[in-house]
Amino acid sequence: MSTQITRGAYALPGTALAFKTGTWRTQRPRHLHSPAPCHGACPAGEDAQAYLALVEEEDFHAAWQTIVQANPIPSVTGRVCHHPCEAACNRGRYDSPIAIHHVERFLGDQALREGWDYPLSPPPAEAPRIGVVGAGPAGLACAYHLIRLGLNVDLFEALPLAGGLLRTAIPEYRLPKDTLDREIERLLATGIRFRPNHRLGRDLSLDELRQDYPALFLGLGTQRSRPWSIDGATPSDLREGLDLLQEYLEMGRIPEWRSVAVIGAGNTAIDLARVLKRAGVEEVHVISHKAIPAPDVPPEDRMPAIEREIRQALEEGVRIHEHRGVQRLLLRGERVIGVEMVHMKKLPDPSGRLRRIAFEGTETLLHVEQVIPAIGQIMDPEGIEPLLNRWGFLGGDRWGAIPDQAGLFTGGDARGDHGMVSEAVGDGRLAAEAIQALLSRRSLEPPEERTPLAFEHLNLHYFEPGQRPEPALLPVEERTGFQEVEGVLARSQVHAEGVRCFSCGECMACDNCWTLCPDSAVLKARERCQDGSHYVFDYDYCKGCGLCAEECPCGYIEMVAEG
Amino acid sequence: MDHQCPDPDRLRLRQPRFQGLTSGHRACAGCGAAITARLVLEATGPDVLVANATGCLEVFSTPWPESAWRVPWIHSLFENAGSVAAGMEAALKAQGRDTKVIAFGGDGGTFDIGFRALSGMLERYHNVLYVCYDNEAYMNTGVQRSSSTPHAARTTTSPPGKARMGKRHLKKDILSIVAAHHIPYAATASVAYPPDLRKKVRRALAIEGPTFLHVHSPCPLGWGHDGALSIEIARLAVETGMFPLIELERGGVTGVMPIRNPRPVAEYLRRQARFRHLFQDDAKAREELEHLQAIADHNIEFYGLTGHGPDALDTEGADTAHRGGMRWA
Amino acid sequence: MLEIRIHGRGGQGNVVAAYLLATAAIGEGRHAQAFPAFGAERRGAPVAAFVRIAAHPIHRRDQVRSPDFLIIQDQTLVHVPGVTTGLKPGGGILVNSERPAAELGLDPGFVTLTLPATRLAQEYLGRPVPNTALLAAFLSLTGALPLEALIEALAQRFKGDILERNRKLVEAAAHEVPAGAWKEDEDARSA
Amino acid sequence: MPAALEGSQAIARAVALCRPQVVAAYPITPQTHIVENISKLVADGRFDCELVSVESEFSAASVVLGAAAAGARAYTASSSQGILLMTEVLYDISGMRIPLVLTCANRAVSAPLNIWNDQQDAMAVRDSGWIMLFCADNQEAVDTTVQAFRIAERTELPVMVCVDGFTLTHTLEPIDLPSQEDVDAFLPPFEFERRLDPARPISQGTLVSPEWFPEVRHANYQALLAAEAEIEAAARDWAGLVGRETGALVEADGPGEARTGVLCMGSIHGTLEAARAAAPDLEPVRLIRLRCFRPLPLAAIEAACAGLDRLIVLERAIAPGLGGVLTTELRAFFADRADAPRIYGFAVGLGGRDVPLETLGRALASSAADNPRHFAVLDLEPEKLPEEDR
Repeated sequence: MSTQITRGAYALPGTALAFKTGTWRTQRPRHLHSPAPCHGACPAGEDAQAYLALVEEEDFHAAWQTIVQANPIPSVTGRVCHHPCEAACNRGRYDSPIAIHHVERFLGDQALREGWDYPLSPPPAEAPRIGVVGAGPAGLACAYHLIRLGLNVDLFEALPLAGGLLRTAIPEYRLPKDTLDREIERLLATGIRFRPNHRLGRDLSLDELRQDYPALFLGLGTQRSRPWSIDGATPSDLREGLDLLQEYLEMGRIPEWRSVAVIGAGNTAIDLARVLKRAGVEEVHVISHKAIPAPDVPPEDRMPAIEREIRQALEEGVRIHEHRGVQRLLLRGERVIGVEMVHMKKLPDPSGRLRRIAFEGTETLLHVEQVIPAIGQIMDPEGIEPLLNRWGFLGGDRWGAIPDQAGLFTGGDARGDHGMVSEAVGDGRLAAEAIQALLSRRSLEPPEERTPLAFEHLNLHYFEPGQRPEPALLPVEERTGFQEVEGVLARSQVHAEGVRCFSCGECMACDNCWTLCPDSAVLKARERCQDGSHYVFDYDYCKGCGLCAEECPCGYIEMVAEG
Repeated sequence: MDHQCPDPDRLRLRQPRFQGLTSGHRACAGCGAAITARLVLEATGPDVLVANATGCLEVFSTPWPESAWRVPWIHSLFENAGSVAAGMEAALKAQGRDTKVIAFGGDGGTFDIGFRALSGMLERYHNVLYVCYDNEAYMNTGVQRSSSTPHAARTTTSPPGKARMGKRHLKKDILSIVAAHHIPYAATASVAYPPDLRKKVRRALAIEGPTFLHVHSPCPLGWGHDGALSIEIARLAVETGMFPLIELERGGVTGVMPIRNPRPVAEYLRRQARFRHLFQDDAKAREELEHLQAIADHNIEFYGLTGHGPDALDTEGADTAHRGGMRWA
Repeated sequence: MLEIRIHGRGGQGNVVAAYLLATAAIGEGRHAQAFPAFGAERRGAPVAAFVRIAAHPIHRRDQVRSPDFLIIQDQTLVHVPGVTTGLKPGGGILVNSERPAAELGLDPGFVTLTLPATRLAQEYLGRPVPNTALLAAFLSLTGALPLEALIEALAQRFKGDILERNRKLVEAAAHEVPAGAWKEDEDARSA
Repeated sequence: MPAALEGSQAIARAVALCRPQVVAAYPITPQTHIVENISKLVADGRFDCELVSVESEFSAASVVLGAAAAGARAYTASSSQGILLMTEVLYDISGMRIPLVLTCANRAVSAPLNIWNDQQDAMAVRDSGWIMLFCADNQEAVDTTVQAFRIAERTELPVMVCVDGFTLTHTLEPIDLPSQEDVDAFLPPFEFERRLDPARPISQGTLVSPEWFPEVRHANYQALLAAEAEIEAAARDWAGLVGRETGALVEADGPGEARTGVLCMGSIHGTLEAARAAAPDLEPVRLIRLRCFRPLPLAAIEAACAGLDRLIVLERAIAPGLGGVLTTELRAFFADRADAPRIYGFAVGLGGRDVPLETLGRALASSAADNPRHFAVLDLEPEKLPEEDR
């Protein structure tokens, strides 16, 4: 029966639903998840945004579980990582970046304190067994992820204890042994068969290992310092930086020098300089080709050492000579009494290649009792000669697969292009995935590179300004021994960081789209939907005005033209 | 734990907030008035009677046989919403029903032709919340100037030309006039600050007696901006001081929403076609631009809108997004 | 049908006088009608009101043009043009005045009587409102209605002491005039 | 024993007996006494209602519209300029089919300013979709007020009760006020099915497009025609209850041999009756009183005019450029009737001019000519007019 008019033409409630305004639409809103910059920037593959969301909800356990999906040793990385995540954080362009690094440490320590276990179960006994050589960060991470993926692991280590340079090269004031031990202990307890005191080339041969295991991960690290001399001249009592550091960390002894010049700009140089200070050396100089990191210094010109560490070194009285090179050793007989430094800078030559230029007339003398190079390390070739590339490293593709060596993978320092702990952790994870794929005859597709959410796509009106917290530091005058320098954030500070997080490219269920739609064409769902949001577009009525996209704080909604 | 995206048909009427204005109305894309109506009703809930003056809201929401309203609603005429609401309230009183009466009027139906009815309703102290959705011109008839149209704005009856720079007169200060009735509560609000708007509606409802809410509601068509920018424009009006968010009780200011860092009015004006003529290279244009800036500065000073510190005074989170939004009851 | 026209000044209770008279008649089971000569006058202006009393229902609603009696609440009105217009020959005029009727200089073709109504009202009510006294005297003169009827009408407006004072005023005023002096005229007319 | 009451007072008492829950009004002469009396009844606690003293007639009508829409029995009263100021709302009330009652104390419309009685105000809103009843005297005004509420609530149409300003509103005469019991028995509590109610949240006063508007208008047109039956029923039932006849649609009386009819509305009818009685030498005249002006009860009018050669229409209003409203409407109706009377139209008593007994004779005399003037002001005094205006 056709519609009939009502008395006085009254209408019944909500009958407008019969009129589908969706037909007015020329563009439609769509949920679009973009990677958060912090996630993209983390070499270990941690999704900081994901665990910050849980931190805001004060579910620290779940937050930690999110971290260990990628990185099994957050308490370690939460101390020693150079945290590129924070450099990438969009919040940095608003007020100050989220203190992701400190949050990670807080969660890592929380886990140790609470005795939380990894969310995984040991692999079945009959599962294939993989060989991992080297229990440094790369090897440990690889072993851990192999277990997560249901594979058995034999983990070989030359030294009596696992940890690699975490144990041998990082001073305790940065990474307390106890923390390291407990995280490694928890990691090894996942079902890994740990075989200490097995050195490749001495106790193991590559060929045997290749026989015994369907796949191998070689997380061998670097052992030897780069050869160093100034026009062929080297001090008779030359001490290599890394050796000295390792020796000192082991024995706690060091020759009695009054003044030392450390040559280098990396973490080893800085660690060594600070150690020397602690050991009572009055004058500690660091001679660096590059500049002390500062906002106005371009990244390529910054000292590779962790900025935080450099700052602390300066606090502790280490003198850093920027943009300097050593031109000459001052010798009394064969004994070093100083160096001649010169101002240097890397500049492009006519062909555009960067060359280091020494500026004549800027020479200065620096009188020191000892000169210690700390300019990086290379691998001990013993037992792996056939695998080394022309730079003396193993190389490796994105997954760490060593070129032309079926079933051989590597990661960390041994690659020759990754020098950071978090990079090593990431290498271990990728290799583990590659190994599992190899065994299950699955080809690995590198994930498509998705550009992280740009700052411009955020709607900043919805975020209150607020500064990041900084943990308490040990007073300089107390930094004499190995007491940890950096403190940990308070629970409330950590929660505040969760609140400050922009949730770049991810729905944070703030209700803006739902609240502001003039057509009530955004509906709120009870649970998180498959597309990751908490809302459903009601395309029957959406007129495509674009308000929701405009007002989404997180840049999670995009407008696309109707087909 | 993720779930299949639910079917809108099932979800639509099962939303955690009451939706008194359903989808299917015929407002322009990005309509501010529609947002105002839905936000107000979210705060009132279903136990209200609504009187609606003639205007966009009424026309786009009830083309017979359809109605987008899910509350009892009546439209009578352009100029009598205040009186119709008063009659409804009198009836409820006589019947001993304690349902609240809401009146909706645009700026035309409130500032101008409906002013007498509004004043009478306020003076007789009817227990009515009168909501003016202010889109600053007669939009329903195609953008003619009203006494709410801002100074120098272009409308079809205040066009800029050789001899004129848009509207010659100032925007009527309706809130002061309303507050001068010595009513218990009169406030301004903006669609750009939904929590603040809802809070003010709830405050008004809690009061026995006449209350007034003046809501700045952008009109993409009449103001000449993209519908996607309605909220941004409304926010700029507040942040520049052009539309201060304030609360008055018994005629005295009892609350203001601070502006963290007042922005130049040009930022607000430049994004709207109705002010485009103010940006031509012309002395008169520059003068009017300064004039509007001065008006904004005056508002900021008069109501003490600037604060100190990152978030100087309490915006009550009106402009902060919260993870998780509104929890399910 | 008895037709009376009452003249007074705005504010003197002219309409009230007309209403009282009609109310008294209706109270007696008669038919009656009272209405003012509608105007926009203000206090002090000369005004008039009309009363019709009859044994049968009254339908006509035109103004009273040829009254049987005039009641004039203020002697200063007697020479205002039109006041006596239309009064039937030999019709009675009751004037509120301290002076004897002869001194008022009215047409000898009419029967004129005066009553110091204001003084009486002042005396009994403490207010100079002459209408009640005049009505009492009028009823006493014409016997158109018993005085009780007037008191009943007054009782619809006043209570207690004020009513009591009015009752006394009515009796006093009635004694000021020769009871039934105008009666036969009325009989003659209604015959 | 009837009470002696001024018309306005009697109407106010009748309104109170009907127990409206909301009364809204704005004072205007000559309606003022009605509002004043209602206010006094409320002040004395003898009448329990929400009395809304509005700031204009426009709001008075709007308030009762809102009140009735919300389910309350509602009442208002006005006159003249007030009615015209209300006009927009009057159309709205009937268009929305909202039942309520309005007393119109009929008065002339400015300019020139004139506060006295005629019926120009009612004529000005004759197409507003209201039921319009005209009362002959105050007793009928009282009885019609009670009937009006029942008619309104049964038809869901507004009813305007017209009483001549001053002539009735300011005249004291004997009135039989009905008992509260009788009124309650006659007028059950108002139950408005379409009332605004959160339990059934309908939308009133929607926007109706050309696709539907003619049907809505037709429905109102039919509803108003159909109201005749309710008007008659109300008069019949009321008479049965209180034993007092009021008019229904049309009243006619006169000697059977009368070939001339005089038709009028309102209180002038009484004067014409008296005039006829007072002048036995006049030709026999049938007096026809139109009590119900809207809906215009054509069948009843035809019946009342049966056998007449001539029909004289006396109106208390004038339609410039046309003549008389009623005259024109009746001429139009009778135009195609074979035995139709010749129709003479006169305006009389405009702006409160006294209508004396002689009016009847003058009307008869003025309408004797074979080709009648279409329309004339009967009591015109031409010598008062400048030459060019005669």
